[in-house]
Amino acid sequence: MIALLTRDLRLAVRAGGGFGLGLAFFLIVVTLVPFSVGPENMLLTKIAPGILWLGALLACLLSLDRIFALDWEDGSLDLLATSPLPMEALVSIKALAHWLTTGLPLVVATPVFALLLSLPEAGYFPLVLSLLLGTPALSVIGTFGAALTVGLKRGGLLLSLLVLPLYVPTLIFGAEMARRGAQGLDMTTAMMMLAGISFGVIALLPFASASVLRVNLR
Amino acid sequence: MIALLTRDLRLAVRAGGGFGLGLAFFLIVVTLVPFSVGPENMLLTKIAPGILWLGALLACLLSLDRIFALDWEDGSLDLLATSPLPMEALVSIKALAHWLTTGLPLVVATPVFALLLSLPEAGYFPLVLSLLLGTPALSVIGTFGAALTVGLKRGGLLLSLLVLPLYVPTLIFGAEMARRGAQGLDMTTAMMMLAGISFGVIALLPFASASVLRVNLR
Amino acid sequence: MMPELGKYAEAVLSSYAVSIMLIVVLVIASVTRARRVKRELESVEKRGRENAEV
Amino acid sequence: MELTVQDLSVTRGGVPVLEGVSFDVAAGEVLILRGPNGIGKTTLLRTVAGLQPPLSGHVGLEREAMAYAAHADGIKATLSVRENLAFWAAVFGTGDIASALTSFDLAALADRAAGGLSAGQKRRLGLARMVVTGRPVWVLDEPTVSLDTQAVALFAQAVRAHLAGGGLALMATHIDLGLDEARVLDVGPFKAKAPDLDDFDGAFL
Amino acid sequence: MELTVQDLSVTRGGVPVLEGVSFDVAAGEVLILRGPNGIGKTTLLRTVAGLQPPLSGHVGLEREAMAYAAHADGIKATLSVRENLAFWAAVFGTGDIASALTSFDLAALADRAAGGLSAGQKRRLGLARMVVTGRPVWVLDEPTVSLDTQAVALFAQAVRAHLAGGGLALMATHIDLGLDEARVLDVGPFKAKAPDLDDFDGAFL
Amino acid sequence: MASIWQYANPRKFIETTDRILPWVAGSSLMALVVGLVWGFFFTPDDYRQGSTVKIIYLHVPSALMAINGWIMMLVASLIWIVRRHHVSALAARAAAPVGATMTVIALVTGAIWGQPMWGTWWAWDPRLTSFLILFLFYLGYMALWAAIENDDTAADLTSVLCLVGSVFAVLSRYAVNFWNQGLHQGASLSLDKEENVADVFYHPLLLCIAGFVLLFVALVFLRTQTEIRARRMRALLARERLG
Ligand code: HEM
Ligand SMILES: Nc1ncnc2c1ncn2[C@@H]1O[C@H](COP(=O)(O)OP(=O)(O)OP(=O)(O)O)[C@@H](O)[C@H]1O
Ligand SMILES: Nc1ncnc2c1ncn2[C@@H]1O[C@H](COP(=O)(O)OP(=O)(O)OP(=O)(O)O)[C@@H](O)[C@H]1O
Ligand SMILES: [Mg+2]
Ligand SMILES: [Mg+2]
Repeated sequence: MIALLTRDLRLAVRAGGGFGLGLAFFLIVVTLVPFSVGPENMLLTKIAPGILWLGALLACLLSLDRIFALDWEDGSLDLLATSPLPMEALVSIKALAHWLTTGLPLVVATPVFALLLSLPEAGYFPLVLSLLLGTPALSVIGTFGAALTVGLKRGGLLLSLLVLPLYVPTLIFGAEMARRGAQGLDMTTAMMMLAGISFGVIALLPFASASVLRVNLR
Repeated sequence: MIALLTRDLRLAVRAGGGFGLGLAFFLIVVTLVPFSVGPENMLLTKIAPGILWLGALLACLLSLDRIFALDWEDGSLDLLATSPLPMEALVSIKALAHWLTTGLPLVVATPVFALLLSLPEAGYFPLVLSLLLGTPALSVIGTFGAALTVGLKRGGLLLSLLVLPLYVPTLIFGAEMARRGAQGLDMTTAMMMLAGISFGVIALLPFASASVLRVNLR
Repeated sequence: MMPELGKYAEAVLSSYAVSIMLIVVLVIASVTRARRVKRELESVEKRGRENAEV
Repeated sequence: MELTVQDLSVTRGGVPVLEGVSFDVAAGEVLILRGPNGIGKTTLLRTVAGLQPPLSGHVGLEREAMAYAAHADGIKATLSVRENLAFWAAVFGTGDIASALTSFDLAALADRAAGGLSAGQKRRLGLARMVVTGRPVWVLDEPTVSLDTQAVALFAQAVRAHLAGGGLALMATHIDLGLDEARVLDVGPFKAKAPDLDDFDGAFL
Repeated sequence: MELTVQDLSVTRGGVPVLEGVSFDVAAGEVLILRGPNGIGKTTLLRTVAGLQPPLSGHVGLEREAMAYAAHADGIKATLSVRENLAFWAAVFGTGDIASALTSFDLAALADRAAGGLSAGQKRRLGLARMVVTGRPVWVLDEPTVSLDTQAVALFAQAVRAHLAGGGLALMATHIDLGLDEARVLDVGPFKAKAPDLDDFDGAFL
Repeated sequence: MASIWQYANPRKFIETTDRILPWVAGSSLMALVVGLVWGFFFTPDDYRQGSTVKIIYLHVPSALMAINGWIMMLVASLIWIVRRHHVSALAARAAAPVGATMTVIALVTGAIWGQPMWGTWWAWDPRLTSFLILFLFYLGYMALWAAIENDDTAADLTSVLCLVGSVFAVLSRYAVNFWNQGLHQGASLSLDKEENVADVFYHPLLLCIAGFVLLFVALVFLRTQTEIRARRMRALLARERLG
């Protein structure tokens, strides 16, 4: 299990940008927003928490197809499936590796990007906390989607469409929490819901992912 | 030349989503925006032109790596490079195919998406016109980036990073034009600049793309 | 000795600190890399000469 | 340890390609499948290895006993030869990669990135992967493609060592593997017949 | 039409692998390169075909005269066999694909998606692609991998037809191609030697 | 006098720069120390900006070098494309991290300055924005160098990127100007004496600019030497592996 995790992380680093890919995409979204909606600070402040959550979600979404695709193409997945590793462990580790290479860097980098969008000072902590609670859910849900579409030619599109509705609750509560935080409102309900989603998803979804992966590898 | 274009279009259709991929991504961005910035109509109206431009640009950006990657992997590009087709024609056709499968569907679909973000009525025509003028530039610039990074393992990240700053002028003028149009302001300057960028880029950049592609295929 | 910076002391001092730190890091990185590469190249050349003589 | 295949029918793309295939391979034995291009050897091997379900019939060993290798050999171009092997050794809990490296003459290449290997060197790495799995049943599809004569001999030697350790092997090939003791099965006669058109029933086939 | 290679040195990953290679192949001739795995045959063929620049030396024909085929044969899985060939015929302005289809016995498979072909069938399609380019010089890297004996004979026949039409061919292989008239060149003796250390100049090499 | 192109020979380049490097580095250090100390300790506060005006001694020189660094890379890339001198390609490669660091310094000092002056760390002002874009160009340029294994290919591709990027950088500058009027002050170091900053600030500033220029030159010399050696080492190691 640790061998798999270290291999995945190593591959991500070697590929020159496992960590970077999501981050770069995040950067792209954030820098392009002012160019597109205009430079007014007022407006930017207002949409900042939402845009940052959206950027994080898109960055996650885009890196999902790499979770299984490469291993599938070169036959590693077939061999992993017949290895002594239980399938549930396999998908959990894949989700963990995805979070470590995508979600965590996003959480860490968010304050800098928030600066560019002139997020009010009160908004930093709630934003980072909401991302820290929410991105694991994004990775786990995404792994489920990736397991569903593994082996399909051009599964990328399908994957995004399948995962999109599954991401909506996380996004709503996450963005709501960050928004309320930025405006100084009470945010406990949103936070509880977000944490609930994350824990529920982490505890239960790997079983579903493992079973669809088993079907796909038959 | 026509053979190459029809083949590329056919491949895009067969792959189950050449046309769809960009469009789906556009849809995703547009539907997630209200969830993330909140459902206020006023705010949405204000950011609608910008968000639609941003969505179109991201949709373009994401499909760039497919311009050359598949042909490179299976050796087609090597053979095309030694074929009677001049390299400039090759990159131009690739850019055209990219525009036809990504840019054009976006332009056509934009009014529907604009509805979702309650764009004011006056904004439809300027928005569509600006996208029609701007997306060809996005495809051509993107083809340059794709030619630069062809053959690099995981060029995807690098590609986005390289293309991002190159997209800035197009985005600024395009979004500015759409924004001014939606507010009923004068938009001729932005329009002229946008058209100028598009024509300049279409006329000149294929030479740069062809030369870097030649280097990469050496 | 220290000039009176008034209410902007924080801004002025932090910008000096950050800039000088960045410059120093860049210089140190450049110098150490230069030394390391020089040393490595010499050892590679030496090894090559010895091999050539044998 | 014995691999028994009984009355197996296999499909590819929904079309039955071979039917009624039966054979068994005991420990210490190797069976070579032969047949013209497109007859269905690859499909049969994938079915035996448990990578796709059979249309009918029975494979007598669960897939946890098998290691399968085809052209896609699960090698990561950015990892070194050693890292590639060590990963598989760790996953399969065998740990030792030194013997695999030497038996395919990869020691000199151990620290090179796998992406920079020549076709034959890459193939050797793919075969070395079989060794580190420690699985008793090897299922190999055209294992010696791109190998030169010397490497083919190394391969034959590795297979013999595997058999001597109580393993068994099943492989498909068009060329001579230098394994004279191997039994050969021509799959040509098992070619699936066109289905009876009136038999439009449960399985749609 | 003659392919003259003079004193060619080739590099892979910045490392010279072969040096001082010279040979020539006249119209109607075929030259087979042999040598152990990793000696540099693939690199040499790519250099001759103009896909990478030589370190030094000279290739006597421009790359517009050549058609190169290796393992990656530019075949699109989602297009049918016919569409694949027709595309290349259109790009190279030759137009006719019927003869290519028959000479590799692909007519029966013409409307199948290329992705569903077996390894050998796919290889045949890759070779048929050579025919439709209409190029006089074929540069082939391990052309008969995965082919059964019958298909190898088809290949030999196609090469002979190509030679009879004034073409020439250069190929690397480890196995017997059934081309008895071919000249064979062992590239082993051209293995690159270690460099002169004091030659520290413009090109660094 | 031999042609200037003789310095395109790596060995000649290393020999020459070895000789002048200590002088350049030394004078850079002196100019920087004197300029910064003078500016920091012995200039008065500005009547409007208070003590924050002292940031100018870091902000302006680094901003200048960020732009000039890119221009130098552009020239070196052109030389590589036209005359294919390896040293110029490697010099461009060596300059990029220095230029990028300068950009970061300008951005950071600007941001810190902006907080008291404009009440915000960051605003989408044209000058600030175009600097952010410049930083992205630097990042992309360095990433492309790092991603390509073959040195000559990398040199070719990065030079074209540098050319195309320069055109787009200029274009962005105009686009950004059109898009937002901005808060940042205009050029005040013009030759036209009327508009210049007051003399008290002007002289130490000139000294600091000289220090930054010399620092840039020294670092580029040193790093180019390193790139040359690293390249030779890669070539030797590769040959060695052949055995
Ligand atoms: C992140 C923020 C900033 C960036 C990226 C930035 C960038 C630049 C650049 C590119 C120059 C041009 C140098 C030249 O062309 O001569 C410059 C000069 C200057 N900046 Fe900034 N700046 C920033 C913030 C500020 C702030 C907040 C102030 C003060 C209120 C300021 C004051 C100046 C002054 C006084 C000059 C010298 C003008 C001249 O002599 O040309 N800058 N800055
Ligand atoms: N979708 C499909 N519809 C019909 N037939 C198919 C489809 N996909 C594959 N086939 C056929 O199934 C057959 C079995 O292929 P398989 O790869 O098993 O052959 P093989 O014996 O391994 O051949 P080779 O020696 O060339 O590797 C082939 O004739 C192939 O053309
Ligand atoms: N980056 C690199 N550094 C050093 N050597 C390399 C690098 N990349 C490839 N090589 C070596 O270059 C040699 C030439 O490889 P090439 O593919 O040309 O061999 P080949 O003769 O075609 O072998 P095969 O018969 O196995 O296909 C191989 O020994 C390979 O390991
Ligand atoms: Mg097969
Ligand atoms: Mg080879």
